Amino acid sequence: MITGAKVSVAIIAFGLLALLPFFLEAYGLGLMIGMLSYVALATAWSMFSGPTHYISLATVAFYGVGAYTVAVLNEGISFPVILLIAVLIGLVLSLAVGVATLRLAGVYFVIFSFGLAELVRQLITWYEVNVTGTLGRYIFLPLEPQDIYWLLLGAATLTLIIGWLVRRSRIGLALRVIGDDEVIAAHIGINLTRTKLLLFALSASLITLVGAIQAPRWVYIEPSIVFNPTVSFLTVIMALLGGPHRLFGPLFGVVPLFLLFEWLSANFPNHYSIILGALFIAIVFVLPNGVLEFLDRFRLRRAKT
Amino acid sequence: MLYVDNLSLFYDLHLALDNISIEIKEGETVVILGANGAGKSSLLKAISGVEPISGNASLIFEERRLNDIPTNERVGLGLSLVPEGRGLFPDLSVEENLRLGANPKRARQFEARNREFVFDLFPKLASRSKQLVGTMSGGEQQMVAVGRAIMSAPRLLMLDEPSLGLAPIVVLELFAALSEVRAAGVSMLIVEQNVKESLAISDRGYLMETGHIVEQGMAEELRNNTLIQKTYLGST
Amino acid sequence: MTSLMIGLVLGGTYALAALGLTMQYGVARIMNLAYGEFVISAAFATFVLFSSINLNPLLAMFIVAPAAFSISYFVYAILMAPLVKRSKKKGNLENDSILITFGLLFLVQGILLVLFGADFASYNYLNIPVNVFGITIAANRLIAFGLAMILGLSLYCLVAYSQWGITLRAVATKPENARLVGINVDRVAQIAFAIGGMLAALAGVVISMFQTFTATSGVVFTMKALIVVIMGGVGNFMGALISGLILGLAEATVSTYVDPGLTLASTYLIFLVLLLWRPQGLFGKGVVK
Amino acid sequence: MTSFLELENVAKKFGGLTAVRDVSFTLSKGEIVGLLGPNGSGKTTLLNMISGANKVTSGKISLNGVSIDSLRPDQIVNKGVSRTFQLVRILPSMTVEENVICGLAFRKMPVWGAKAAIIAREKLEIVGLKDKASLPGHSLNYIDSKRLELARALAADPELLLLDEWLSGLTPEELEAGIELIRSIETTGISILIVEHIMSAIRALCPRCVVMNSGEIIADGSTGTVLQDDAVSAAYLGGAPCCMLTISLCSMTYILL
Amino acid sequence: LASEKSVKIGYAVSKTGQNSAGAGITTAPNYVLWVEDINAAGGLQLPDGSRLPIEIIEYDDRSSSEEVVRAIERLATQDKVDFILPPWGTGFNLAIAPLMDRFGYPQLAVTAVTDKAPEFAERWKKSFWVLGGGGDYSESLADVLAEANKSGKINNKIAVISVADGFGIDLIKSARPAFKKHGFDVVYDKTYPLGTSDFNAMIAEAKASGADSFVAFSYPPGTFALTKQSQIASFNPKVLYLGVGVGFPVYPKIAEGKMEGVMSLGGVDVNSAAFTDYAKRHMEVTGNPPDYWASSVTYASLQMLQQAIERVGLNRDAVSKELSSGEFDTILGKVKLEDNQLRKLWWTGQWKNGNFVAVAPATREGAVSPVIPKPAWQE
Ligand SMILES: Nc1ncnc2c1ncn2[C@@H]1O[C@H](COP(=O)(O)OP(=O)(O)OP(=O)(O)O)[C@@H](O)[C@H]1O
Ligand SMILES: Nc1ncnc2c1ncn2[C@@H]1O[C@H](COP(=O)(O)OP(=O)(O)OP(=O)(O)O)[C@@H](O)[C@H]1O
Ligand SMILES: [Mg+2]
Ligand SMILES: [Mg+2]
Repeated sequence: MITGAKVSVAIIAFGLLALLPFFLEAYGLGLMIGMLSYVALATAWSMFSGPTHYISLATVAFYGVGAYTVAVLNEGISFPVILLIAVLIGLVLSLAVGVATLRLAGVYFVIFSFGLAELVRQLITWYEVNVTGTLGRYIFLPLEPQDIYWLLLGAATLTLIIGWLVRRSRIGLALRVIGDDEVIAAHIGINLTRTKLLLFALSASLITLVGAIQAPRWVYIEPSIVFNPTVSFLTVIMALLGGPHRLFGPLFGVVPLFLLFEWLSANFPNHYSIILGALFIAIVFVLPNGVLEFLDRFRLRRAKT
Repeated sequence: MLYVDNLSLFYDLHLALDNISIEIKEGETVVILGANGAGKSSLLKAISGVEPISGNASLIFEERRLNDIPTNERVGLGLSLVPEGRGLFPDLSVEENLRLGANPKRARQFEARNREFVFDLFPKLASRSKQLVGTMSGGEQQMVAVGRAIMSAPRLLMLDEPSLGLAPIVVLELFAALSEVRAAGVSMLIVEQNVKESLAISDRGYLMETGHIVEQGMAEELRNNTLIQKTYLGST
Repeated sequence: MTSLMIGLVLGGTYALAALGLTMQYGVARIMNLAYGEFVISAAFATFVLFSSINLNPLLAMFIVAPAAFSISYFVYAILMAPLVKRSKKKGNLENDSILITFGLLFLVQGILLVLFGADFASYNYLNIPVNVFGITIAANRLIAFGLAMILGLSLYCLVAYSQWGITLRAVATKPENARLVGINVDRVAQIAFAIGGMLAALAGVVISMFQTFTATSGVVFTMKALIVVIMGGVGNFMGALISGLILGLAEATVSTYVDPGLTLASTYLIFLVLLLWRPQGLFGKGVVK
Repeated sequence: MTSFLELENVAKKFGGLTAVRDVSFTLSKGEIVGLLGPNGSGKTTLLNMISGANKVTSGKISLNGVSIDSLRPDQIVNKGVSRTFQLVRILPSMTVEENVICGLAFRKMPVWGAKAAIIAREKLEIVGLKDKASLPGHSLNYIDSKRLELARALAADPELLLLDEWLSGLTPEELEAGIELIRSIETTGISILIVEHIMSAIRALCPRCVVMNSGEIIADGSTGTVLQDDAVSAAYLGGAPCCMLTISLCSMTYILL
Repeated sequence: LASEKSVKIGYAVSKTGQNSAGAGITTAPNYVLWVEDINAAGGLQLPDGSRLPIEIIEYDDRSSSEEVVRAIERLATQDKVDFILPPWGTGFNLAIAPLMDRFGYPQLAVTAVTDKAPEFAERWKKSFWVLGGGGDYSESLADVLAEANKSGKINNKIAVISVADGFGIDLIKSARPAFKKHGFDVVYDKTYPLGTSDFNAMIAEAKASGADSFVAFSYPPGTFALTKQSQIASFNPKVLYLGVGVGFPVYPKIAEGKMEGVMSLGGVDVNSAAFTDYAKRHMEVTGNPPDYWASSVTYASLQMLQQAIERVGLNRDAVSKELSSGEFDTILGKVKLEDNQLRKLWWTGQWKNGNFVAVAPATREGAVSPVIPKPAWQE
C-alpha cells in the first residue's frame, strides 16, 4: 500500500510547505495558519470520530483549554514547555471526561460532548471571576506568525502521521469494529472502554496542542473567545464533508471549505450567510459521500473512458 | 389473485431473480421451496415492494398493476409480508406492534376479531402484551411477527420462514393455525424450510434454484417428486 | 417558594422551546440545527405583525403557526426528502441532516440579517404582573408556561395512546419496517417535521413577548432545546416537559442559594450527571441487543 | 473428563421477570451439549451470561476453575469462549474477509497482517465462504451471514463455542452439511454448547442435552432419555414425542449416523 | 501619492456571530455614515486642498478572533489599504493591536473599554484608546451615588450584579473599592454568566437586600431582560443603573417608554447642536438613531482621523503623530488625546425627558444633575 513514491511525495510536500513563509506575505501566511489549524483539528477529530461514528462536539473544550493554558502560563516559562504542559492537561482532562462519556451512544454522546464544552467554559469563567478575579488574560509572547505557522505545520503533520499509524494498527481496526457494532466488538475480544478512551485522549491531546499553538496570535484571551462553539461545529462539518473515514478526507474538506468561507466573507460581507447557506446545501446534495470519495469516483470514471 | 410475470431483480450487478413467473389463485396456499440463496426471500420482497424490480415485469394483484404502488399501499390492498428478520418494532410493546398490524384501513374493522385469533394462537402474547418486543426471546418475537401480519387482515399473506426459531411444539401449533387461516379463505405464499409441514397445508408449490423456478406443481406431486424428496424431505 | 415559582416558569419556556425539536428529531429523525432559526423567524414575524398592523401576538399565533407548518412541510419536501431517500441505502441520515440543516441555519440567519439587520428586536405584550400564590410573575411568561404544559401533555398523551401516536413511534424507531404495516413513512415524517416547525413557531411567538432577540440568537435556542430533548429522551414529550422544568428549577435555585455565576454550569452539570445515570435520557427507552 | 465449564445456581432477572433461575450444570472439555427449551425459556440469556453479554444476577460461572461471571465479554473471549448470535451479527461495512480478520486480531494471541489474511481464508474455507471473501458483509444472505459468524467465532481460537440456533433455517441437505461442519469442529477438541430447536440436529450431534423451561433446568442427561421424558414432551416437543416432524428428521439422522 | 485616485480604507467587523448585534448598532453604521458624509463632500481632503474619494473594503470577521486577525493581515498586505478602522469589541481590538503596530497602522480603538489602556498605549505607540477604562465609569458612578447619599436621598447599601466577561469584570473590580471608598456597603454582589436570560431570582434577592441602589454591569440582552423583569417585579430602587444597552435606540421601546430615571454608562449633551445634527444624519443615512454612548465617540474618532489626514496627508506615521498630539474639532467638541487616550468623555448618563443625558462628570459643561430617587416605573 505504502510505496516509496508516496513517501517521497509526502516529504517533498512537507518541505515545500515548510518553505512557504519565505514567499508569503502576512495575509497568505495567515490563511495558511487558519487552514493548517483546521486540518490538524479535523484530522485529529476524525481519528476518533471517523471510525466510531461518535460525533464529538467537545473539540472546543480541548482547544480552549490549550489556549487558556498558554494564557495562564505565558509569563516565565518557555513556550515548548508550555505546549507540553497544555498537552498533558488536555490528556488528563480527556481521560477523565472519556471515562464518563464514552458509555453514551449516538446523539446522546453528541449533545453530551457539547454540554461538556460549555461546562468547561462556565467553570473556567466562574473560577477566573471568583478566584483569580481576572477574566481576560493577555499573551505577550515573542512569536511571529511564521513561528506559529511552523508549529502548526508540525502539529498537522504529526496528526496525520499518528492518524496513519493508527489506521494501520490493530487499534484502528478495533475502532472500526466498534463503529460497526459494539456488541461484536466486545465479543471478539476488544476492550471497548480502553480502546475508545485511548483514541479519544489521543485525539483530544492533539486538539489541545493546536489550541495552545494558536493562542499567541490573539494577544487577548477570554472564555467567550476561546470556547467559541463555532470551532467545534466547523471541525465536524469540515471533517464530515471531506470524509472522516479516510486519512486525507478531513484535509479535503478543510481546504475547499476554508477557502470558500474566506472568499465569501471577503466578497460578500453583507450576504455571507445567505450565500454560504445556499452553497452548503448545494454541496451536500452534489457530494453525498464527501469530497474525497467524489474525487475518487471522478477519477474512476475518467479512467474508464 | 396474484400474477407475477417476467420478474427480475438485481442487487447492484448481481441478478437475484431471473424472469420469474408465478401465479396464486384466490384462496390458494402456495409454498416456495429452494436452497439458501435461491432467491425466495427476494421474490417475496419484490412482490411486497420492499426491493425495486426491473421495469418490464408485470405484477398484478386482484386486477391491479402493483409495479408503481409503494409497499405501504400494497399492505393497504391486503398484501402482507412477514419478512426475513421479522421487521418488528423492538421499542414498542407487543400490544402496540399488534395494533400497528391493524393500521391499514381495511383491517381496522376486523381488529378485535383478529386479535382474539392471534391470542388464541399464541397465548403467550396475551400475557406479555406490555413487554417491549425487543426484550423478547427470538421465538417470542417470531410469534409477534406472524401475529402482526394476521392483524392486518390480509387477502394474501406472505410468510418468509415463519417457523424459524420456534420450538417444535410451537411449530406444530403454527402450522395448525396457518391451516386455519387458509380455511378462512386467505391466500398464502409461504417460504419454508419445514417442507413437509408446509406442503401439508399447501395447494401448490414452486421450487426455486438460483433465481429461477425449476419445478412447480400441486402439493401432492411435489411431495412425490424424487428430487424434492431427496433434498427437502430428507428421505430416499 | 419564590425560586420554585420562578424556576417552574423559566422551565416552562425551556420545555416549550424543545417540543418541536423532539418531534423533528425524535420522529422525522432530522437533527435540525436550524431549529432555533425557525423559532427566531416566528418571533420576528410576530414582531412585524405587532408593530405594523398592531396584531395581538396571541392572535398572530393563528397566522404564524399554520404558516410555519406549511413552510416546514415544504422545507422537508425540498431539502429533507431527497436525503431520506438517499440514506435508505447508506443509513447516514444523521450526518446528512446535520450538514444540510447547518446550511439552512446560515441561509435563514442571512435572510433575517438582511431583512432586520443585527439590531435587537423587542416589543411588549402582556408584560403585566400577575399574582400567583403571592408571587408576581409576568403574564406573558405564564402564558409560555401554560402553553408548554398544555402542548406537552396533550402531545404526550397523543403519542403514547393514540393510534396515530403509535404510528409516529413506529416511524421514529424503525422507519424501514413501518411500511410493512401500511404506513407511508415519508408522509408521516414530513408531517412530523412540519408539526415540529409549527411547535417551534409557537415557541417563537410566545418567547418574543418577553425576550429580546436578534437575527443571530437562534443558535442559543437550538442548543437549549437539544439539551432538553436529549435529557428527556429523544421523542418523548413528557421527558422534554419534565427536563425543561428541572433545568428551570435548577437554574433558579442555584441562582438564589448558590451563585448566579454557576447557573449555566449547573444546567450542564445536571444534564451531564443525568445522562450518565440514564444514558438514554430520563424517559428514553432502550432495548439492549 | 474433568469439568471445564461450570455453572452454579445461576440466575438472571430483568426487572420483575426472572429469565433464568437457579441453573447449575457442567460441561466437560471436548464435550458437545445441546441446550433445548421452549421459546423464552432462557437459553439465549444463559449463553449471554456465559459470554459476558449479560451479567449474572446471582450464581457463579467458572471456566477451567476460574470464575468468569464478573468479567467483560472481551475478557471472556480471551479466556477462550466464542459465540454466534441468534439474530445474526456481522460487521456490515467490512468485507467478509475483514470480518474474520477482526476475529483474529483481538484474540488472546493476536494474528495480524499477511498471516491473518491466510488464516482468515482458511476459516472461510472451513465454512464454505471462500468465494465470497471480498464481498461486503451487508450483501450476504441469511445463511452466509451465519457461516461468516461461525468463521469469525472460530478465528478467535476458542476452547468453548456457544452456538445459538446456528442451524435454523437450513434445508435438510444444508442441515446435513451444517451438522457435519459442527462435528468436524468438535473433533478438533473444542467444547460446544449448542442451542437448537431442530431435534434431528440435536440427536445427531449431542450425546447429552439439557432442557430448560421457564428459566429452570427440567432435564439433563443422555439425549435419547431426555427426549423421551414426559415433561420435556409436554413442554417442548408437543404431545407425542414422535410427531411427524420428528419422525422424518429422526430417520434422516439415522442415515447420517 | 499624487497619482492615487482614491483613499482605500478597510475594516473588519462582525456581521455574523455573537458580536454582530453590538457591531451592527455601534460600529458599522458610523463607518457607513462617515464615508457617506465624506464622499458627499467630494472626498477626504488632503493638505494640498485636493480631495480623494474613499474606497471601502469591508470584511466580516464572523465574531472569531482568528478571522479578525487574518482580515487585518489581508487588509494590510493584500489590499494594501491606506487606513484600517478598528473592529468591535475589547478582545478584538487587543487581538489586532500587535499587527496594526507591526504594519504601521494607527489604531483608534473605540469599542474597547480597558483599564490597561495606558499600558497598551505605551506598548503600541500607534494605538489610541478613546472610550476610557472600566475604572472611569465605576468611579464616576460611585461619585454620583456618594453625592446622593450625602444629601440623604439614598442609603449606603448597594446591590450589584455583573456579567462574567472581560467588560463586566473590569467594571466590578474597580467598582468595589470605589464604592467602599465612599463608605458604601455592598450588600449583594454576584456575577452571572453571559447568556443568562432570566434575572428574576437575582432581582428578588436584590429587592430583599434593603439596598436603595441597584447596579448591573450588564450586556444588552441582560440589560433588556433586567428592565422588563424589574418592571414586572415592581422593583423600583432609588437608583437603577444598568449596563450596555440602556443607551441603545431600542431601549425606550423595551422599557415601554418607562425608562425615566434609569442610569447607565455614557450619555450625551442633548443641547449640543453638533450632536443633534449628527443624530439626525445618522437616522437619515442608516435608518436608525445612534446609540447614546459609543456611537458619537466612534464618529468623533473618525473625525479625528479625517482631520489628521487633512493636516498631514496619507503618511501613516505622520497621521499617528498628529493623532497623539493634535487637537480636533469633533461632534464631542474640541478634543485632544492625553497619552493616546481620550479623557473628555461622559461617564454616567440617565434617561430624562426622553433623552439619555449625561450627568457626570458633573463639573463638565453640558452635564445635567441626576434625578434621584428614580421615579416609579409608570410613565
Ligand atoms: N441486499 C443484498 N445485496 C446484495 N445481494 C443480495 C442482497 N440480498 C440478497 N442478495 C443475494 O441474492 C441472492 C438471493 O437471496 P435471497 O435472500 O432472496 O435468498 P433466499 O432464497 O431467501 O435464501 P435464504 O434461505 O438464505 O434466506 C443471494 O445470492 C444473496 O446473496
Ligand atoms: N433485556 C431483556 N429485558 C427483559 N426481558 C428479557 C430481556 N432479555 C430476555 N428477556 C426475557 O427473558 C426470557 C428468556 O429469553 P431468552 O432469549 O433467553 O429465551 P430463549 O430460551 O433463547 O428463547 P428462544 O428459543 O425463543 O430464542 C424471555 O421471556 C424474554 O422475553
Ligand atoms: Mg430468505
Ligand atoms: Mg434464544
